[in-house]
Amino acid sequence: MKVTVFVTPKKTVLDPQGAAVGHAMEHLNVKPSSDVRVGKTIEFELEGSDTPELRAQLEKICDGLLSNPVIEDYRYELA
Amino acid sequence: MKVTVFVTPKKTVLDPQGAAVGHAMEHLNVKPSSDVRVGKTIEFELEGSDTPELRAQLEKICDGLLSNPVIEDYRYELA
Amino acid sequence: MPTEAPAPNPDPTLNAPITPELVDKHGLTPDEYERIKKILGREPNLTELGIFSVMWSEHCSYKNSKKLLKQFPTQKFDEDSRNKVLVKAGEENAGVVDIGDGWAICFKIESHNHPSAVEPFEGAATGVGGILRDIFTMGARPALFTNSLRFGELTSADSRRIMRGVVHGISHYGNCVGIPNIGGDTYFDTCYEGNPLVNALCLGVLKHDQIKRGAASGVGNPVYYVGAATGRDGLGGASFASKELSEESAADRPAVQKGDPFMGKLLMEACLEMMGVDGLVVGIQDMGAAGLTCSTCETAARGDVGVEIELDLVPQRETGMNSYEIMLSESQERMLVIAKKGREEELEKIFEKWDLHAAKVGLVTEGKDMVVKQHGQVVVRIPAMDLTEEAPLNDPIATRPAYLDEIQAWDIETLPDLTDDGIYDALPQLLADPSIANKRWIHRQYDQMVMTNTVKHAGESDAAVVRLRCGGPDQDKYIAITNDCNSRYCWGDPYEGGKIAVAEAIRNLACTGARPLAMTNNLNFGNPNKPESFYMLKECVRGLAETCEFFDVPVVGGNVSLYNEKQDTKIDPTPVVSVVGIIDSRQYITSSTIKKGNEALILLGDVPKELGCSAFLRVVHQLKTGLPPRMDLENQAALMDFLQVQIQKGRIHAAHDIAEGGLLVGLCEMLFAGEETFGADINFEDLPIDRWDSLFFGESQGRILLAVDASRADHVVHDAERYDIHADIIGEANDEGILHVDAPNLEHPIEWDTSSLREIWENAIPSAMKI
Amino acid sequence: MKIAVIQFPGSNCDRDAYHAFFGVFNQPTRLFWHKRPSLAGAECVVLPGGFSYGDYLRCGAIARFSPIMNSIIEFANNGGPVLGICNGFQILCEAGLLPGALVRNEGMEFVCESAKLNVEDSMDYFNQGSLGETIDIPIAHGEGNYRIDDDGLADLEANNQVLFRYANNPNGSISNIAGIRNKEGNVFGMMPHPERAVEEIHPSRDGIGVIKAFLKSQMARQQKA
Ligand SMILES: Nc1ncnc2c1ncn2[C@@H]1O[C@H](COP(=O)(O)OP(=O)(O)O)[C@@H](O)[C@H]1O
Ligand SMILES: [Mg+2]
Repeated sequence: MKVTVFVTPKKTVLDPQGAAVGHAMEHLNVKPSSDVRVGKTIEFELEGSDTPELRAQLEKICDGLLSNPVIEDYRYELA
Repeated sequence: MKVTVFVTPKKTVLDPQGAAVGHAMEHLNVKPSSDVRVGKTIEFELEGSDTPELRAQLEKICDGLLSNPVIEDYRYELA
Repeated sequence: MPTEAPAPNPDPTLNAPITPELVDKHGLTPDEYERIKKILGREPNLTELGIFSVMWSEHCSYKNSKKLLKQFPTQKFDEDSRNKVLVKAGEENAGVVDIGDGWAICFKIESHNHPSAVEPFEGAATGVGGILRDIFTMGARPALFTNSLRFGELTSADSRRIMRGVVHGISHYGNCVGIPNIGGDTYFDTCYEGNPLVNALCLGVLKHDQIKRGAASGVGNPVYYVGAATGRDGLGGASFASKELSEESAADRPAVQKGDPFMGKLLMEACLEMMGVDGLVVGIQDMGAAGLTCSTCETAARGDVGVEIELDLVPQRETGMNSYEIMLSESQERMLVIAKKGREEELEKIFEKWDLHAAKVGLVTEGKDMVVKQHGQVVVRIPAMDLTEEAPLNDPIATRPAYLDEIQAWDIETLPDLTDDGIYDALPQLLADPSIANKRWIHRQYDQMVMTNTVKHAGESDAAVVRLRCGGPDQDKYIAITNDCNSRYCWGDPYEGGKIAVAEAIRNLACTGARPLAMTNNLNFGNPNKPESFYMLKECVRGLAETCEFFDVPVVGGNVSLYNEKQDTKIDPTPVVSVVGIIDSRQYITSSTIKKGNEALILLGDVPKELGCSAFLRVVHQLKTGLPPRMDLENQAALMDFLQVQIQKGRIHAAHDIAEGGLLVGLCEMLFAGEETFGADINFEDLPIDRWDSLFFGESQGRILLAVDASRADHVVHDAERYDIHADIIGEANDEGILHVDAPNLEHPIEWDTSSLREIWENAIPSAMKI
Repeated sequence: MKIAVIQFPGSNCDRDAYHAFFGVFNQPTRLFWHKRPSLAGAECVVLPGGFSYGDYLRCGAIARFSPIMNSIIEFANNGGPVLGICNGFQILCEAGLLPGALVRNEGMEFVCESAKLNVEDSMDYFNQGSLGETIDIPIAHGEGNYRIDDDGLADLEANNQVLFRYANNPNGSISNIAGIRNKEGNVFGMMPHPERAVEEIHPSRDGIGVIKAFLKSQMARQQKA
C-alpha cells in the first residue's frame, strides 16, 4: 500500500522558506495573492491493508517524527 | 485559484533525507517496504483562471525556481 | 603478454564491437586505442574501454601536464627537522609534511569546476566531500577547509545564481561535517561567466605513525567497499571534467553527483576509528573521480599486486546496473578498504556502530591484474599498472599568444594621471568592486569556529591561523594557510604571474608571523590542445616552480583542471596556490587590522611606476592591459627575514600585504576590516612621486604596510635599512574616523570618512546579491 | 559533576563540548554514544551542537527518537540538569523538554558570527548581576529562528524562562530569544555556542561565565533538594 504523508506549516507559524519563495516568484513576475507555504511530502510503501491498527501505527510516526505538532499539521493518503 | 506544486526527487537521484527518515521509522517499528522519498509542496493562491497563459507562467516558475530539473521532478494541481 | 579475454558480458550491450565512433566518444584518440589493444593483446570490451577512458583522461592521468609538474620541487633542500616532506606529491591521495614532535599535516586542493557550472549547489558540495575523503584517507583528522572561487561579474544574473549555489553547497557540506572553513579567495571577472572555478582545500592532522597508504598488499586480504550504495550518478565524471563546456553540457546533467554530508561525516568517523585500530587496515583509498575503477586499479598498482572484485557484492542503489555503469559511477561517500585477513569481524563491527554497511567485495590476488566479475563471470581483466602508469604522455605544442606583446607594450603615459577629484572618487570605486569588497556575505555562511581551534579566520589576518592540539595543553602548534592567485597577472604575463602567486602567498604568511612549510596548487587552465592555452600553462608552471625552489617551499600535491573553456570564452590562466606555514609561538600571530589609534604606519617596499593589469585600470578605466608588476624574489626574501625578526621582537601590531587595489585600498582594509573603524593621517612628503595613480593604486609587488607603536617606528625604519629595505613612516592611525591624505604637490589634502568607505566596502556584495 | 556529552550520528560539537567541560573546566566528562541504553550515573547531560542525522526532516527530529533519549527524558523529568547547545537545543524542543520550536533563519542562510546577547534576569546565576548586561557568544546555525505561540510566549515571560536575547536579531527569533530554560530550572537550551568562547584564542571568553552559571545553578539546586 502506498502511503503519502503531507506535512504543512501551521497557518499561525512563520514560514521563512515560503516567504523567500514568494519573493523569488515575484521576481519572475508571478504574483501570488496569498502567502506561499512550503510543506513536505513523505512517500513510502507499507505492507498490509487499511486497518485501524495500521492507521494507529501511521499516526504514531506522523505525530512527532514526520511532523512537529508545535509548528506543523499533517494528513495522509493511502492508495 | 489555489495552486499546489509537488516536487519530488528524481527516482534515480540519491535521497539521503528519505534514507534517514526510513531508518528512523524503523526505530518506531514501522517498516516501509520501499525506499522513503521526501518531497516538497508549495502552496499559494493566484488570481485568474486555468488558461494556457497561466499554465505557461506556472511552468516557468516550476522549472528552475520551485524545482531543480537536474535532480527533481514536479507536477502541479489547480483547484 | 596478452591478457585472457573476459567472458561475454552478461549485459549484451557491452559486447558490441568497438567502433571508431565509440572510441572517440570516450575521448580517446586512435593512437591511444591502438595502445590499449597492445596492452591487452586483444580488443577491449565496452566496460574495459570505459575504464581506460576514465583512467587515461586528463583528470586521472595528467597526460598533458605531468611533464610540466616535474619541475616542482618535491622535497626541502634545507632539512630542518620540522620541515620534511613525509609523503610526496603524486605518491598518495595527499602529501604529508612533518611539523615536529612526531606530528604532521596532510593537505590538498581539488577542483570541482565543471560540476559546479552545471549544478552549482551539488557540484560545490561534492567538491568539498571529495577533498575531505582525500585527507582522512591518509589517516589524518581533518582540521580545516579553505576554498578559491572565481565567478563571472555579479551584474550577471547567471553569475549570481552560480555564486549563491556554490556558496550554499560549500557551506551545506562543510558545516554539516563540522570542519571549519576559515579562508580562501574570491574574484569576479567576465572570463569566468558560465565557467566558474570552485577549488576546495582540506588540511588534516596526524602523527607520523598514523599515515595510511592507498596500496593493496598481502594476497588473500579482503577488499571492502564501505559507505553509500552505488547509483548511476556521475557516470563518466572524470572524462566529463576533461572536456570543454558546451551547450551540450546541460545535457550532461545526469553526470552530476549528489552529496550526502551526513553520510560523509559518518564515513569519516568510522574510517578514522577503523584506522586507529592497530594493524586492521592494510590499505585505504577513497572513490573519487572514476570511482570503483580508480580505487581498485590504483591500490593494486601501488602495491604491485592484483585485485579481484565481484560486482554482485557491491551495494547498489538502483536495479539492473551493468558492469560499465557500476565501474564508472561516481556516487559519493564511498571508500575502498583492504583489511587484514582474519580481522573482518572487527572491521564490520565498527561500521555497524556508525550504521554503515561494509561489504566484502573482493580479494588481493597474485599477479598484477585488476579483475572484475559479475554473475560469476570475469567481465574485465586489465593489468592494473598499465591503467595508472601507461597512460600516454603528451607533449602539447606551446605557442606564445600574439596579444601578449601587444598588451605588454602598453605605455602608462597614454593615460592621463588622476586629478585630486579623480583620486577622491577612485578609492570608493575600488572598494565597491566585488573582487576587492568585503567577502562576509560568503564566509558568514561557513562555520568558521567549529572545533574551537580557529585563531584568525577569513578577513582577520593575511592568512588564516588555526591551533593544532598536538597532545597536552602546552603542545599546541599554530599553522597559517592562505590561497592566492591574481589571474589577471597570469593573463598579462604567465611566468611573472606564476611567480607572483607563490610570492604573494608566502608574503601573506609572513604577515601573520608564519614561516612557509609547503604548497599545494590547482592549475585551472584552458584546453591544452590549443597551443596558446598550453603556452600559458607551461609558463605559469615555470614561474610557480622557480619561486617554490627559490623559497625552498616543496609542492606536496595539487590538482590540474584543464578545458576550462566555454564556446569562445576561456578563463584567464588561474594557478591557485595555497601555502601552509608554521608559527613558532603564539605570541608571533599577527593580524592585519589596527586595534587602536595613534599607531604609526610604515610602508615597506618601493613605489615603482606600475599599473599594468591592475584593479585600478579595470575598475576606473575599464582597461585590461599592460605589463603586470615585476616580482623581485631577492628583495622579497629580505623583506620576509626582516618582518620575521620584527614580529619576533614584538614590534608589529598589524601587518598587511598590499595587493589588488594598491596602497590606499590596503590601508583601508587595515583601518576597518576589524571590529572598529579607524582613520589615518597620511603624508607622502618623503616619497618620490611620479604619478598619483601609481602611488595610490598601483600594485607593485613586495610591499607591506605595518602598524607599530609610534615610539618604536624609528627603530623599525632604522632596522629596515640594514636589510636594504625601503621603509617609510607614512603617517599615523587616528580615532577620528577620517582618512586624511596629504602630499607636497597636491592642491589640497584629500579626506574621506572611513565609516562611509567601510559601508561601501561591506555592502557591495550583499547589495549585488539582493537583486 | 559527572558530565555526559551525548554523541548522535552527525553531532559535530561533541568534542568541543568535551574539551570545554573537561579541558577548560576540569569536570569529569565522558562522551556517550546515542545507542547506550542508560546514562550510567551521569549527573549532568550536555546535548552538543552539530547536524544530528544530517538535520534531515527537521533539526533534531530524528535524534529525538534515539535510544538514549528515553533515559534523558526521564533524567530531566526527575530534575537532572540538561544543557542543549544549538542542535542540542533543537533536540530538546523536539523532545518536548523545552517549549517551542526552531525553524529556518529568516534570511534563509546559515549564519556564523560572534553575537551580542542581552542577559535576562532569569534565576540564580543567570542574571545580569553574575553574567553582566551583555555577553558575546558565537552563533553558527541555519535554523535558529525560535517560534512559540502567544500563550507559550506569555508563559515564558511570566516565569522568567528567557535566558538571553539577541541584541541584533540574526535569524528572526520571536522576541529576540536566543536561549531559554524550563520552568523548573533544570533544562536549558541555547542557540549560541558557549563552548566556543572559553579560551584566549576565541573571539571572547564570555562562554566561561555561561557554563559556570549552568554548573553552579545546578549544584545549588541539588544541594537544596
Ligand atoms: N598541480 C599539481 N602540482 C603538484 N602535484 C600535483 C598537481 N596536480 C596533481 N598533482 C598530484 O598528482 C597526483 C595524482 O593525482 P590523482 O591521484 O589523480 O589525484 P586526484 O584524483 O585525487 O585529483 C596527486 O598526488 C596530486 O597531488
Ligand atoms: Mg584521489
